[in-house]
Amino acid sequence: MAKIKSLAELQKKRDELQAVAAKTKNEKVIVNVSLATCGIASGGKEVMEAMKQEAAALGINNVEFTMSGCMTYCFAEPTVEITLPGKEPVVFGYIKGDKAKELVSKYIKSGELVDGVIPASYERIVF
Amino acid sequence: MVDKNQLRIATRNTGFIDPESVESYIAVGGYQALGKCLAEMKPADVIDLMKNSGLRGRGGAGFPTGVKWGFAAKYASDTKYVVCNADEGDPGAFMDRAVLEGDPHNVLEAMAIGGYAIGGNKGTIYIRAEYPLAIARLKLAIQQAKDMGLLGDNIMGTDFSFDIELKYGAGAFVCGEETALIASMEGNRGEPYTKPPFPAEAGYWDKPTIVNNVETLANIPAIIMKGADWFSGIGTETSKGTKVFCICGKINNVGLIEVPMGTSLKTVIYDVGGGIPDGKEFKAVQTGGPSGGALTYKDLDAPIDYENLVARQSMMGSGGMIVMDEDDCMVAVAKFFLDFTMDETCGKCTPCRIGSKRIYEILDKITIGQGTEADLEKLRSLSHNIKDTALCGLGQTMPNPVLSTMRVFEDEYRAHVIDKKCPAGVCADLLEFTVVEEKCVGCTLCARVCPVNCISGKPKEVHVIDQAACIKCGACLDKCKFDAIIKQ
Amino acid sequence: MSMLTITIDGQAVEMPAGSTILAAAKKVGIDIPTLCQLDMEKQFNQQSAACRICVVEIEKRRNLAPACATSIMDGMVIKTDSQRVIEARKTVLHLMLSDHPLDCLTCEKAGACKLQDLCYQYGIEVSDYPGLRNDYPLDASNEFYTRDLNKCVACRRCVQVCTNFQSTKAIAFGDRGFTTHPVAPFDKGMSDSTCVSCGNCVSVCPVGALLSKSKEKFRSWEVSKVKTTCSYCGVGCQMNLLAKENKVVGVEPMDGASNSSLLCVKGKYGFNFINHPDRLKTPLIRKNGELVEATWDEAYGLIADKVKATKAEYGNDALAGLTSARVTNEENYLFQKLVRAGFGTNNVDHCARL
Amino acid sequence: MTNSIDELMDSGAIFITGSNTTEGHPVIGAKIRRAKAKGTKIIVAEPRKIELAADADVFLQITPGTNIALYNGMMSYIISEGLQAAEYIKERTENYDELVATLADFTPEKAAEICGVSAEDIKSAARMYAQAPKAAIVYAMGVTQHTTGTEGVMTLSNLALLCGNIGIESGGINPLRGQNNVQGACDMGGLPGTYPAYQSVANPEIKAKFEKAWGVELSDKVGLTLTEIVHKAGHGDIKVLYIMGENPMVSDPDLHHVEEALKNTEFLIVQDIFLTETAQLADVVLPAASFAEKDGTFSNTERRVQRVRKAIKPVGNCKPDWQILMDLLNKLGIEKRYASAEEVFNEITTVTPSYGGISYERLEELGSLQWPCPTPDHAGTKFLHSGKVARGLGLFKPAVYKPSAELPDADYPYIMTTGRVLYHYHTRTMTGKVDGLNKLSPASFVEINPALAEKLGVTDGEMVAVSTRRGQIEVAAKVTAKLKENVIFMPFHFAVGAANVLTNTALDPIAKIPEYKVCAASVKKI
Repeated sequence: MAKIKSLAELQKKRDELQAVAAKTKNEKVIVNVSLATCGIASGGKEVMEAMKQEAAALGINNVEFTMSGCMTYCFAEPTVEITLPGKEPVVFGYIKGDKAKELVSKYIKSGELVDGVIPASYERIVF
Repeated sequence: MVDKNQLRIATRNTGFIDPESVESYIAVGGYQALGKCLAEMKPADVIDLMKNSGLRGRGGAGFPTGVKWGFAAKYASDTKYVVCNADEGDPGAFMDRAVLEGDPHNVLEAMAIGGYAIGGNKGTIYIRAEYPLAIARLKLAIQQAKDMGLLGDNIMGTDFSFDIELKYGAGAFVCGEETALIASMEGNRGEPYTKPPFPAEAGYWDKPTIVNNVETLANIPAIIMKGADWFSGIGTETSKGTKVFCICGKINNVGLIEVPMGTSLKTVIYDVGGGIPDGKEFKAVQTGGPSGGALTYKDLDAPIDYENLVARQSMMGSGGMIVMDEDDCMVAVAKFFLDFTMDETCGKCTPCRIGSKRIYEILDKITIGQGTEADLEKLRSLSHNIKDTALCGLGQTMPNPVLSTMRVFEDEYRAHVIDKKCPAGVCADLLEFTVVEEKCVGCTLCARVCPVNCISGKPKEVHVIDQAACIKCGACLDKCKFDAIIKQ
Repeated sequence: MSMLTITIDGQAVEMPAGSTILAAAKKVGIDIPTLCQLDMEKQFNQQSAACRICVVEIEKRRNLAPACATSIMDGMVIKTDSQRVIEARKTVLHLMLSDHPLDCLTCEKAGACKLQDLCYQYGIEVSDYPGLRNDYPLDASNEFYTRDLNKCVACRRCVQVCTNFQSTKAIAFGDRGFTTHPVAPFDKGMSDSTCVSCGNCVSVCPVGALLSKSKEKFRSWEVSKVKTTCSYCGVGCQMNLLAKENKVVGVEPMDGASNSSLLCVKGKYGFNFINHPDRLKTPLIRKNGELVEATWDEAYGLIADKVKATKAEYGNDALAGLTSARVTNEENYLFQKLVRAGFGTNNVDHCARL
Repeated sequence: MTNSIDELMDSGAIFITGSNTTEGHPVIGAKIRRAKAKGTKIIVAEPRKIELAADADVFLQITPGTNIALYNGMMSYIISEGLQAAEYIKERTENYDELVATLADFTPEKAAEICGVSAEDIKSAARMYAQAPKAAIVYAMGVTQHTTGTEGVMTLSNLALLCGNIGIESGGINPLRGQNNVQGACDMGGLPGTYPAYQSVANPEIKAKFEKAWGVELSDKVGLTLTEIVHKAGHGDIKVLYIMGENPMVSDPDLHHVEEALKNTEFLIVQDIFLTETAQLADVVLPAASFAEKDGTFSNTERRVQRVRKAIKPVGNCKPDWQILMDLLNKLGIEKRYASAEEVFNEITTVTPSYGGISYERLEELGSLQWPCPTPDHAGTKFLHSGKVARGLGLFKPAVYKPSAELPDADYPYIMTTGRVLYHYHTRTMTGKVDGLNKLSPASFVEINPALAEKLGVTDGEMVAVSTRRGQIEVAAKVTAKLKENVIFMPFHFAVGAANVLTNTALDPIAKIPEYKVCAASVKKI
């Protein structure tokens, strides 16, 4: 990995990465699974696997799976955030059993909301 | 549309970025703050900015971070240390883990900023070994940052070098106390020593050392980027910024929240936390961990900040919040917390080592119906003297659960010692299960489930519980379909 | 060094920066009780401040402060005898006593026990906070001392002296919570540790938890104490000999310039030779190949005659003397004087080289 | 000691050589370990892996008798690296050129080969010693009990001078005296060539001074040393021998020879507190009081004069040594009565310049005084040679390494060395009477390396025969990795299985000290 030699280089790198992310966001469905200790313990990994399989089975191939840390909704683990191209991200909680597949077959495939949407009650600092 | 009660600064990235990817962090502005410090600010400027921001330690004591850094910067030394206190030990608190697992680079960046500010180039994260995933992600993050020249020698092409290593704690609660933590890092028994000298003067290996909690650090890059005025514009007069809490217990939305300082308890419990399950009444919330205190319905409108909590015999602590409802007995709750601190005291000073045991014993006596009114006085006096004489923060705060519950729920204590009753129906030895004659239809179900066969009565006739034989298991009460058995 | 002025119980005291409250109080004759404080040397003076008996009240400070470990600050106003302080100290004593046997009648330490003295001072007869007491087996595995942890008040002086001063590190604190107590490695007996039996822990124990095994029974008030210099190696450790009825029954270290209140196993426990039955008690003269008891005059007469005769017959250099690296300067001086002036030769030496 | 014990705590580095400090001088050992805890670098050069080796930053496990090679190797490296204290050497020393010349081709590599350690370790020890701002050397009999003992001490002195460590606080060369009052015995003139305070018997002025003080005529002929006395006694040339508080029957080399000599002495007077092995051979035995039964002073290893005070009355009919000696002086016509030990001390101070300012009164007040203390207003001397050394300029006296007098050969293939154990003192006249000490260290033993033990078919605790050209003893084997394979060790305390039956009588030509630390031995399974 090339070393970053100055603040300017770091800013350039950030801009490049943001550009890639913006492009992805417009083109792909981004599925972000909460995989901190709590998420993993409540089955987050299985959820991700199930969604991958379901997407493959349904022939949906514009889905990018990512992981993140704690989404802070302990009461609703496992939690998954789905961002449809060009849309605001939506967080789904209580993803147990067939719910994972349902997210793919309903929300990702046709934008049809399923139960367990967790409204965002926060403002997030970005810079 | 839900009100945006929460403001996420320390937890701004957890749940949003991939903690195992440095690019993911850079994409959200990661390491920009460090770069800005190195390129545009002198160490003294960084310290001034921190002082002006009003950021105070999130580990619990609330010492101003910039002031602490200023002390460490003042002492000349060839080596200085930045220690990240990741020894999260409060039961029911996991905000540090969430940050470390979800946004490890944030903490690394903040430590490097601290190192730059105080003139140190060694960082250590003291993390409990029970956090394997956090450890793995931190290790990965350190390696990635080094590979990219964001940690290690000559960071971003400057003269500044900063290295971070991990040290593992074995899960001793007292090791969250900074002097005990340092003792443990040096390979000694984890127990506190008397300050001064403060670690900022003589800490890790007797070198100037700043010890900052994970959440404190997690705020720092944002403060650098957005400025002191922005940060000090959030919160109350004395407590700036936000605070992360872990709400658990009798609450609907168990989880991690981050709210501006000054948010009322009511907002936290009812709006963010979603209220109490099963329509029960809110009774109290324990803040500040096992050595904090209980806030009650009387405190619901109080804005949460450092001073307000202390004024109510509790404390900020690291941010655990355990919510209790009408079914919780406050004496039993106090006993529960004392049971914890009694086991976790390092045993160094007399008041904490023996005093915690004695408080626990008195509480135990009360919960089994053997307490006297004199015991209440003893509890109070012993608690005050322990607070006054104990060596470290653990001992000085250990009686808080007793004092704060006695403050508001003295009636409940008195009911235990005078009436020998537990109003919340928790203390088994004080309970009596009785049959309400008017309601009993003589179905015999209760008699059949009683494990000790202490319920007698013929079918279709009123049943009677033999109090002497009853073991208060509650099986009869659960089984009765006619609400004919009550406990009191 | 800069001088700071503080007020203790209304008295102004000037002390150098870095002094403790305890030292400042001592300077003006105010007695603050201590128990765990180990004042062995200026260096390494990090007090454990564990017992909390020396707490005092400082104006504008939230809680009480240990006088032994709190440095003075200019303008500090301190109270050492307020109701708040007395109550706190009493509470500490009540707590200590609640985990301590009340067997002062038979305890060897009686009369020299800090806990006993403090309870007497504060009028504490029984603990206000009775409860479960720790129950440890007696460890008598060391040749020279016993360890009864039931009497331990966890003051840490033993661990401090072993770790920081004696540097043997045979003991440390183990466990947490109420059962925190000094342990040898893996909490086995002292004989399974790296203990070198120097007894320095025994010397600093304020209570009866560490006691020398003694052949003679004695009460602390029955013995006379005489300060002297150890008769073993060349370090010159200062010690008190404890004597009862013309018998040396014990040794305690004193703060000498070379030993700083430390002793080794020989100095602390190697004193039984003094009153050993095999001691020579009367002069002996060889008669018919056997050594038989004689009077001093007989012995002196024989020696004087023999010396004079030898000098006359063989010359002075046929006499020689070996003096001793064990005896005093005065005696060495007289010995060489005897050989040089009395025998008339310089044939005098000793085993400095051996 | 040129310096004081407590100064060690502020040394940048302490070089310990020929001293098993934690066992021989436990309290000093403890202080060295404390210094280590405070950051002092520790260098240990010893044939055995002693306790302090675990604290050492560099441990050099040298072959017994090769210490001079080690010091020279260190010095040659220091000079080659330019680490010497050039300014100090220029201003405060002389004969430096000879040192440089002597060490010219003596590289650390050569030293390493002789000493059986790595050249790298010698270099890092040298660096550590030279680069410390203040470095102390601590040594004991491991340096002096060699045929090259005097040269060993001088070589250490060279090393200290080379790095500017003499005449400074926390530096110096510091011999640890083995017995409580060796220092005092020497100070008080218990030596064949000197009166108290090392005033020469051959100096007419000094002689006159003492003749005046004592009122008798004195000899100006330097007397015999201990080993010479024993030797002459063996030939029947010493007719009367007075031994006070010593037990040469255990402590001296080649004990068979000692026994013969004492038996050959016509009239043997022994004064002691017990009927020692030596006393049993006496014609007259005088019972002395122990230290607990008398007043007086001891002078410790750092020249510190301290009081001895009477705690109990003399047991039985015994008397303090000073009273016995006074009585005998009187009997021999030297009429001077002393009412107390203090009166003797007062006489001492009149003829002993370095003790001139010391009095019981001052000792009572101050606890102790370190000589030189010439006048009553003198505060005593913490470290010697401050500003400049006593003789003016520090003299380099280079010596080259010479092998020990007796080296291993086919018949006696191992190097035997001797020393002390913690639980006993000298010949056990005192410690042998203490039950606990005897339990902890009940009997003599010989330490052998596990590899050697295997070769000999010996297990731990088994009896073996150890022999040298002088004799043979049977002792229990203690198998330990403390030693190298070709080296064996025995404590010298025990009368049964006495190490000194085996040791070599070869002497250092100057100090007449026997070579206890090296002889050739064989070990056989019994």
